[in-house]
Amino acid sequence: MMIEEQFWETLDRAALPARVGTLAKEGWRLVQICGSCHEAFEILYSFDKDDRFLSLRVAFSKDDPVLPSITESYFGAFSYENEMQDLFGLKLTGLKLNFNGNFYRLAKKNPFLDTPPAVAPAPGGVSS
Amino acid sequence: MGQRTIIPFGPQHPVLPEPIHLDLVMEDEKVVEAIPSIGFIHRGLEKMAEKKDFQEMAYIAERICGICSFIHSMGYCQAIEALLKLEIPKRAEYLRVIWSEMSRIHSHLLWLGLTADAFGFESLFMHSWRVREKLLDLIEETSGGRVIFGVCKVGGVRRDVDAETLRRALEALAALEAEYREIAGVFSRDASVKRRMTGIGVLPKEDARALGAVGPTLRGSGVAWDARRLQYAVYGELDWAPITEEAGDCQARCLVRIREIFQSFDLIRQAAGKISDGPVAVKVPGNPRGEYFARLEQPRGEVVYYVKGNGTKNLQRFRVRTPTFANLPPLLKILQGCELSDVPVIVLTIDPCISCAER
Amino acid sequence: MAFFKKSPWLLHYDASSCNGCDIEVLACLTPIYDVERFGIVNTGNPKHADILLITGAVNVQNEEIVRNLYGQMPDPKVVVAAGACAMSGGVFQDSYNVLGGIDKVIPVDVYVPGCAVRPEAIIDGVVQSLAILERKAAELKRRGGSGEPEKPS
Amino acid sequence: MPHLVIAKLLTKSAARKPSTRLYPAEKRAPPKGARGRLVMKQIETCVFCGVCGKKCPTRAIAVKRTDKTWELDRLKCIVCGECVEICPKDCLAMEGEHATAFVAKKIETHVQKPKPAASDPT
Repeated sequence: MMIEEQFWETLDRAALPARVGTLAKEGWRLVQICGSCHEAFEILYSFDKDDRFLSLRVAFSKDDPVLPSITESYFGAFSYENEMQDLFGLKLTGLKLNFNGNFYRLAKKNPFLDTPPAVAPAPGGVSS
Repeated sequence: MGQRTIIPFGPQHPVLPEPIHLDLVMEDEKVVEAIPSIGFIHRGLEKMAEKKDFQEMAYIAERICGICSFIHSMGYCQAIEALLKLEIPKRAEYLRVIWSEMSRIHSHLLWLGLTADAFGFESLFMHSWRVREKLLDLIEETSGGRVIFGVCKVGGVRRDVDAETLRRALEALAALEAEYREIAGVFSRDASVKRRMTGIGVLPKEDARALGAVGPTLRGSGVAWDARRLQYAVYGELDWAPITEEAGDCQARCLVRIREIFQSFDLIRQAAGKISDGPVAVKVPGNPRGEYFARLEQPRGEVVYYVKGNGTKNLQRFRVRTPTFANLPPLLKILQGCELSDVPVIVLTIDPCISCAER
Repeated sequence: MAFFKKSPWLLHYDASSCNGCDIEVLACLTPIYDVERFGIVNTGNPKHADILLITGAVNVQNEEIVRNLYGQMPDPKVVVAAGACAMSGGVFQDSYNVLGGIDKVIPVDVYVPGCAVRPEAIIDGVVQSLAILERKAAELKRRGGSGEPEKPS
Repeated sequence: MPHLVIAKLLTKSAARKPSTRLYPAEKRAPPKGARGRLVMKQIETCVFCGVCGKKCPTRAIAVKRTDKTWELDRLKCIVCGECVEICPKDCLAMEGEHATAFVAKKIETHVQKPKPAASDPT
């Protein structure tokens, strides 16, 4: 069994677009963007270049669900970012192709926002 | 400048086996822009990992998609095994490789058939699926299921394949390969097939890389990236190299798949030759803790599983980035500037798997 | 096997299925199973169809489309739910986005079990639905119906 | 001639007998070990431990110890075979033959007959 070596970097969301811009110039390929939300938002951006796998970790509070988009550097990120917008109720700024929360039409608004075992949705929720 | 019209395409459409909706912005016969709207198959199964036992999740992971089912469960299990630092038996690794190559052949044959149907070559469609059925019989004989294999579990595989069955399967595969060779010849040499695919839907190398294309869509544009190069399971012990084509058009993507089927036949033979006796599963110790990205090569391209566990039997986060999700932006790029009548063929050449994409 | 009075036409729709059942439905049309020998034709147009074959667990986005397709089909019509998801939601029954079963949306006449359903099981299901179709046709004739879609009340 | 590439394939298949399986008329024996349908093989030996129900990913099995009943909701069963593997008394079996379609929803119930108490000499 091969366990791939994976590299991590933690950075602030304000520094994200610049860092991603550098990666794009260096020729890294965007592999995936993964959002998760437990105590706080944690967004992972993964890139790949010459078999090197690098993930950027961006964490921020639930009270301030705003994130800069990286579609300036990687247009292909629009699908991930629209998905996060729908599932987590995040607000992406500078998103190039914005579905405004209509990428998925869901039975429940922002289903990934509430963490188990807390079943009841937060009062007020996140407005669209 | 002509007048612009928007033509809705899908979700229920004769050429689409699955529901996806595209708004095609047209200028006469030319597509100016394509805007997808998805969500018809969104089942929210990533969220289910928080409620289900991590071993039970293997069944759900397998049902992300019924076409690439085996590799989905294999990828999920590999991710969990990496968290548990679990060394699984060699025989199980080889069986996993054999099954995943079988599922690659079955998926590519399915794709060849659907593509032939999309450009109106009915008899070629039927022949591709006729050959595919023989492979499904083999899959059923070795794994017990036709499309949902249900054999992969955390810690190994659920059933062994005895030597006699394996020998018979190899014989049948050899016969199958001979039959497939004839069909492959039609796809690569027939004039009417060429006319529908050559020079259509070109994706240049730079665009493929920049837009994050994966799988045959990426390799058809000349980039030699195949996640099997990471040498997961026993791919490191087998002799193979990623297949690429330079042209970047529909024909190139088709040729990549055609050659990959031959490669898969070869990989199965190699794996069956090297397989050793032994157990096929180990006991699972404890619960997963930590986080890991497992990357595998699906028939449609690289797939990424992210798992995060906190030491309980439920995962904290399970995320799948499926190949079709990554291939959507390149598809929109290819569709720009094509003719309306080419849209079905172009959409099919990225081998869209909507249930994968939306999970 | 009895002869059918009509050649039933079939409309297949994937309502949030995993594809496993869908490719088996397609497999029914190809040489090995070949349902066309029963006169069954897979059509893309709901107004031509007698049998609606649905796979998948139906989510909110698909609900309206399933209703639409069903509503557009002329009477008599039969609905076949193929696969564990279409019958009950299957493995996805606990998910937030799944309604869990076609019968939550439209009335289902025949259930075909399996995950994924085997083509043989689909043929069984379609054959059973034909008997129901003939019964419904007779019923309609007795009532003097015209085969027009029922107006939603 | 690139136009006649398929000709060879077509002549061959015209000469061959049709590859269609005439399903309802001729039934193919499913391969050994195929997962077709779950059956309760022997309710007599069941101890109603309920492990099958707990392991079932779709909760298709309900075991009632007090009534000595074992119920299967075939609507939910995904024929994974987990219950067959786990059963300590080997009561369950996976048959190769697929489950046939049905018209009315029902739950398959198996009830264990009460054992004759006095007739057992051991």
